Amino acid sequence: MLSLIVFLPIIAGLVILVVPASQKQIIRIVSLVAALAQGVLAVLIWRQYDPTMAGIVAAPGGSPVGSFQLIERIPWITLDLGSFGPLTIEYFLGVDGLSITMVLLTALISIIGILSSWPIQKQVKGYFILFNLLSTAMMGCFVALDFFLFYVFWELMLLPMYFLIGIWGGPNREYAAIKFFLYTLFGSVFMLLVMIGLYFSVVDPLTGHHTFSLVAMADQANYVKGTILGPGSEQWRYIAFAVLFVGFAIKVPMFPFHTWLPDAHVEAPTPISVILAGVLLKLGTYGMMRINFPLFPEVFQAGMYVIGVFGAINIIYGAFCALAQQDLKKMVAYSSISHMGYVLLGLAAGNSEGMLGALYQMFNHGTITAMLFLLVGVIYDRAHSRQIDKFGGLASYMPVYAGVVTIAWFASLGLPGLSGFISEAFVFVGAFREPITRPIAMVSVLGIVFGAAYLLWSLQRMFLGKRKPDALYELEVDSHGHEHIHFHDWKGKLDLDARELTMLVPLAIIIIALGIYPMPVMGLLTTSINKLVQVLAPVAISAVH
Amino acid sequence: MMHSLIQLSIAVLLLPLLSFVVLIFFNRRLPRMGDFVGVGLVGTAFACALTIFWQVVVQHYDPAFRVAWEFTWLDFGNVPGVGPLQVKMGIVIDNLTAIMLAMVTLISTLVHLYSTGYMQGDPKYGRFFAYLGIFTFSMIGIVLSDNLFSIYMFWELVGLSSYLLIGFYFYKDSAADAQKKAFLTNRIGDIGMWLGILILYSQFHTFGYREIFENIAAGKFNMSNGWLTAAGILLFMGCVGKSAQFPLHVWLPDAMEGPTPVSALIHAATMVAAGVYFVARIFVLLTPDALHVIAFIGAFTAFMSATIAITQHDIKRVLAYSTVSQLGYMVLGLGVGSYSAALFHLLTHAFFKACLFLGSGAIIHAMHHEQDMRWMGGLYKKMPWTFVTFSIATLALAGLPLTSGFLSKDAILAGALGFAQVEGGGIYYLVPAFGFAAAVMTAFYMGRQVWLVFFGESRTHLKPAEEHGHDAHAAHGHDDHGHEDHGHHEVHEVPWNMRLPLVILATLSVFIVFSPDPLDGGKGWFMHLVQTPATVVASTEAAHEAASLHAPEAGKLLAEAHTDNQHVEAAATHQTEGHGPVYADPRQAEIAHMTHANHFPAIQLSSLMLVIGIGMAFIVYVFRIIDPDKTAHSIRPLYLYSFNKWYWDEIYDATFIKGSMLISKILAWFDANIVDGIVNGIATIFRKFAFANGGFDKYVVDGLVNFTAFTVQTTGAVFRKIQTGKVQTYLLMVVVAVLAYFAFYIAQLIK
Amino acid sequence: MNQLTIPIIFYIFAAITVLSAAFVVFSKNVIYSAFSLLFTFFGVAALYVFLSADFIAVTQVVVYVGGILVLLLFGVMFTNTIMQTELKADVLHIVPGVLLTLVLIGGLLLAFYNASAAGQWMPGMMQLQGSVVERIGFETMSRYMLPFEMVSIVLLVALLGAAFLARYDKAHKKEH
Amino acid sequence: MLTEQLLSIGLNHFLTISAILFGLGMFAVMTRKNAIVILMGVELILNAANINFLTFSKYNGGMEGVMFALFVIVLAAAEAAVALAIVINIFKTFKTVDVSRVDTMKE
Repeated sequence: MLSLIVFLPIIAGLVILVVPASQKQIIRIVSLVAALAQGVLAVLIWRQYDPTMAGIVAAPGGSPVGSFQLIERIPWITLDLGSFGPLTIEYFLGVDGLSITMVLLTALISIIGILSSWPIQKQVKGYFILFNLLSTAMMGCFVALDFFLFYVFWELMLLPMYFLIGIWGGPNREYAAIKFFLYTLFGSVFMLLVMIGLYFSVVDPLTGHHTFSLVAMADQANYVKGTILGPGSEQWRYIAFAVLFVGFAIKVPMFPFHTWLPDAHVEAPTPISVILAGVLLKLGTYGMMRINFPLFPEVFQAGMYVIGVFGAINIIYGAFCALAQQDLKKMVAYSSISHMGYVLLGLAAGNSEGMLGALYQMFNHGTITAMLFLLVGVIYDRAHSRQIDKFGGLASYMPVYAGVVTIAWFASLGLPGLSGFISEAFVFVGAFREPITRPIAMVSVLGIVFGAAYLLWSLQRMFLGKRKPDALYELEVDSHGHEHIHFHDWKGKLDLDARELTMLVPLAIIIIALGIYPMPVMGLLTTSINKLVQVLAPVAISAVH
Repeated sequence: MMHSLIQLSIAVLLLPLLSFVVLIFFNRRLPRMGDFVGVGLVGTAFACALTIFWQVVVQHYDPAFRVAWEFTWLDFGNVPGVGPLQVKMGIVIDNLTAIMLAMVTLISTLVHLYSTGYMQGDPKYGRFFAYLGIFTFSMIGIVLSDNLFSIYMFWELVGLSSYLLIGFYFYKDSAADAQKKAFLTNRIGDIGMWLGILILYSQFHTFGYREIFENIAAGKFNMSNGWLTAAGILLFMGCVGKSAQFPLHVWLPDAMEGPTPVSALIHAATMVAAGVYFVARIFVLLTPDALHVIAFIGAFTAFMSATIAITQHDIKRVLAYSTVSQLGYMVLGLGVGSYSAALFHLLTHAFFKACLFLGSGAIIHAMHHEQDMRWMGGLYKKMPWTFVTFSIATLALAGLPLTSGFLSKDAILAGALGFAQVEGGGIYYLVPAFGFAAAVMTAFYMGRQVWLVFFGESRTHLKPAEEHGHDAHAAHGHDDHGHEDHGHHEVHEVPWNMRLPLVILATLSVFIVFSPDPLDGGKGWFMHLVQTPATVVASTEAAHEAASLHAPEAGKLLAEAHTDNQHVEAAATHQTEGHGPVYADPRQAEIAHMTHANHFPAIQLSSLMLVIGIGMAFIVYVFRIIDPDKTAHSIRPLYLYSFNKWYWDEIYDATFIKGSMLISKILAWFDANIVDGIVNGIATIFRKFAFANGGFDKYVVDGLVNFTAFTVQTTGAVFRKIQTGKVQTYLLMVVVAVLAYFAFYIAQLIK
Repeated sequence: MNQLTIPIIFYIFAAITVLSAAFVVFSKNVIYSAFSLLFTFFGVAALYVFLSADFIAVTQVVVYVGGILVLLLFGVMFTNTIMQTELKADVLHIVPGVLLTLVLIGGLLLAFYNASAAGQWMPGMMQLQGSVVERIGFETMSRYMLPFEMVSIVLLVALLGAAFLARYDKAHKKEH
Repeated sequence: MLTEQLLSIGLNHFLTISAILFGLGMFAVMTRKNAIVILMGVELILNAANINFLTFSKYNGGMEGVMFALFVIVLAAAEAAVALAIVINIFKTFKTVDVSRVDTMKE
């Protein structure tokens, strides 16, 4: 089942491979069908998933696959390394509370992405093949439970992303693509080192051999004493944690490593921005929750404060940078830096509320930011510009668009009743609960105000007031005295058309529904999160009360 | 099985939401843009609320009445370190809730009705009712919710609806600015409130009022008492934002950019009162220090905004500042501990201020969106209904006896006096002093307003044309009030659907509605039903100090906590006289007692203030003994200071707004040049290295290759001389070779 | 007399051959060289007779004198612009050329004489006597069948090729 | 003895003549610029070779030399024909038969 959902897009890609490049419509429809099927599978998985099973780590003495679900585990690569014993790399898939939401999100965003790539005219065939490759890689990352497999998918993601930005991107695309590629590669190289180190430090209790299985790695009992990352070599464990953390933080992106994001977003075509912000950024924090923290819990305990500080920096700094942007898309990009900061903060809290808020924030940020980028794309299609000051008064002329934008913007600034609020709220609840991160939380609450500031300001400059004198559209008054506008060389419907609505309305519904009653998603997480917290902080738990 | 009241209250909650949903999607398809939907649904909600009110207030007339219902909203499962953790949402109905519910829905219904006339013909007519619907929904949510989390959610939703309604004429830049300003200012207050909530949650892992209070009462608050005070003050910040208290008061006057019914509903009666309501909800956990802060902020706000109101020209701005000032009164009342008086004032103020705003709306409507009082005048004949209701409400606001305003304001001032005495005078007398000063000025500027608007000659023609055209157009915007003639036009009374709300609200501003005794609200049903709850913090205070100190000192501290014995005895006698409940906490008991004791001094003082204020208004504007303009000239700096609202906007703009913009610019520059610069720098370094490497490769490694190529080439060039391409040369070679063979052969022979 | 006349005749023909060949080589005028070449061929043919290869001698006369020489003359005629080409050494000047030639000849003779002096080249017991025409016929049809056919094919091909090359000018003229 | 040697015509006489002819032909081929003269030199060389063939064949009593001489003559004829044709083409192309000027293949 998981294999199916992972490799469905690849199959679609192969089908597209045989479709002649001239048959653009067929290519699009094939991809769309694949994405929809993926969505159906995701829903089936969601239905099958039993939220009472924790996952995260194998119960001591229990089954080697722990309480993971929909397990698929077969030996993939097996070589005999002589003195090192057999090298076994498994094809090991499974879901738990951490993955399931991300799987749902990925399926959803893939559908949205395919829909929003409909207008792409340049090398449609190659585009959709790469796109399908990308969505396979993302899905694979989220369900892989073998570190090596995870790494393979992780690297597999870079290539299509690189080309999708570098070929279908904006004027400065090569620079952005290279930057993205090198940055992420930089991170993943270190990941590789740590991965190998872990391999030689962990022994699967059943087979007695070294293993890449994350489930085994997550259990500190499986670390061999005296090995490089085993107990007894703390300094190496600290280094490994830091290195791994940097690797994931680049994807998040965390403050010093974030500069690839605005460039990539500004250059990337709309669907790619949607994918990038909707799913790829989550991989960073997902990796932290799945790999980085559970494998080095004691280092995490020591590093909470630092992570929290970086989270706060992301929040405030991203908000301020967004406040200064002229390019709408850049502003949204910085806003997602700021919002990923909430995730980091929640993770830093290390308690259930914080982690839950963080994971839920990952999901919500996926949907909300997807919506934001789609909306940016809408206006960019019409005006061929994203300069905030080049608009004004749009609300009078594009009421539906303005309405949807209002929903998305307010969701992004964390208005109660929209899903973003709940996650941010619980991030703060968690972060404030821990005495360590309490001051950080008190500082980063400012992010709420500045987030509202830049969003409302851009909303006002673009949609409210009157048409700016140098606006990018013509104003004309018809015989009834009603004002209309039209953009230069835009033939389509002025307000949102059917395709755009089919993309935006479901997202809006999800955002509102999850804002009012979050349990459908949150209920999937709680057990796993509580388990994760136990794994992370056996000490801290006894400390509280 | 839910209590029938709960079911009713849920209906009250959801009906306005339904109206919002219907109208936001279908307003264009419905006849009359569906205003009847809004009015009908909210009216139904009001009917339900009235039923609740009847059952709660009239049927069981019981101060301790309380019905609660809750459901699990979030289930966190078995949280490590906490155990099973759920976030519950719920509804609590007690007397205060019932009264607020009735008040909110009543005013909302009236405003709906009024808007059918006022907003007539606006292109976004239907959407206006939709916004009113969502506002009513979230306001009722605030009233009903039984925990901090849901009240925070509705709190922000109220902010949203206020944002939408202020910006209803969003094509006006002023409106767009105002809505943004309102939302952001409220956000600042909200983060304070949120932090307060976080402090409480981090201790008790619950958001419910009940649980929190019980936990505090049980001394489970594990942090220092300072944190508790901080929590109180932070929660109060939410009220500072919503109720436009200093220093976050700046948004409310600008919010008058919204349509006048909105000003009446949101920015006078209900939303701004929500802050006070919220503080009342959390009143019991406010430590004395927190209460002092609250009292002083309230008093200062009341005074400051009153001074500002004196000099404003815009009819709505005057009312706005008077609203701020009255809210200051309520906050002051809460701060000094006269809880029920403050809430009483909240209720009465809601009615007469709504009436005033709707009246001003009627005037503006009649004057074709003329808002400047300088160009009004002489309207009392033309608009008798408006005039009468407006004046009644004015008197109520000024606090004339026989009006509702008198009862509540007097109670607050009495409380202030009592508070000052209990706290031991000195600086604390500032609080009542500010209160009374504000009372004077309230009377004065309301008198001024009434006179300018209704009496004298019509001054419409005095208006400078260009200014006139300007803001008239601004106010007009898109709505199709066809004729643009701003000369003399016929001012006529407003239609019935705008008159009726005025009449109802004016009626509700009379003392008899609230209390049989025109001089003592304490005898009224409100004061009986809504009584100051016993505080829960003093006990924890004692517990903390007892825990932290040795027993005898702790005992001493407790003794000091009761300031001196005679007050304690007085408090005891106070109980016996049968006013209000028994207070465990000595301080609270004393304040209650002193309040009661100061009842009559307060009446005398405030009546005196009233006379002074209205008298001055008469002297200045009616008999013209003092020419206001000359006076303004003679005290120009003061006048300007007041006229420019103490320059708060300018100060904030210069500091916070400019500051944060500057920071954002700096950080953006930092991001683009330093951070990204470092990244690109590293990239450049690598590229440079790559170039160097490439150079080595080119000149050394490749050099060797090229060298061989060169040698081959040169030798080749040499040999090419031989390679003449002539057969003969080759033949020559052959011959030479043959001769060489001969030489070899001969050498062989010689051997 | 008999054993005296034969050497004399031999020497005469030898002289004719060598001298005419020398004239061929050294003459300034191509026509003269061509004609003196005629004498050279005759002389060689005579020498063939001395070598009791009468059939070869006849063939020599027929082919060389009748064919090749005529061809050469035709060539001279066609390229008559070079009638006045002065004799000028190209690769080598005349003197080194002569010296080289003499060294070459000397080397060859040295080798021959040494070989015969060393007795490696003793005349065989039975030498060719009389006419060999008959034996040539046998050999041609028996042992040298294949070379004979091949040579004839080569000749044919060569003639065709020559003919082709000769009619090249048509295309050449078309170009202009 | 010398007279006797001179009078008894033997192997060496013929070889000497062929050597001289060969040298002269070689000289022509090497030194002359005229293509036709070069051809003549080639003919001389061939004749020299023929003389050697026949000489050895006579004094060995074998027929091989004779047959080869025959073939050589035939091939010489072919060669002459082709060569002349080439020379004529060269002349048509370069307006000269000076082989030193026919050097377009050089460089």
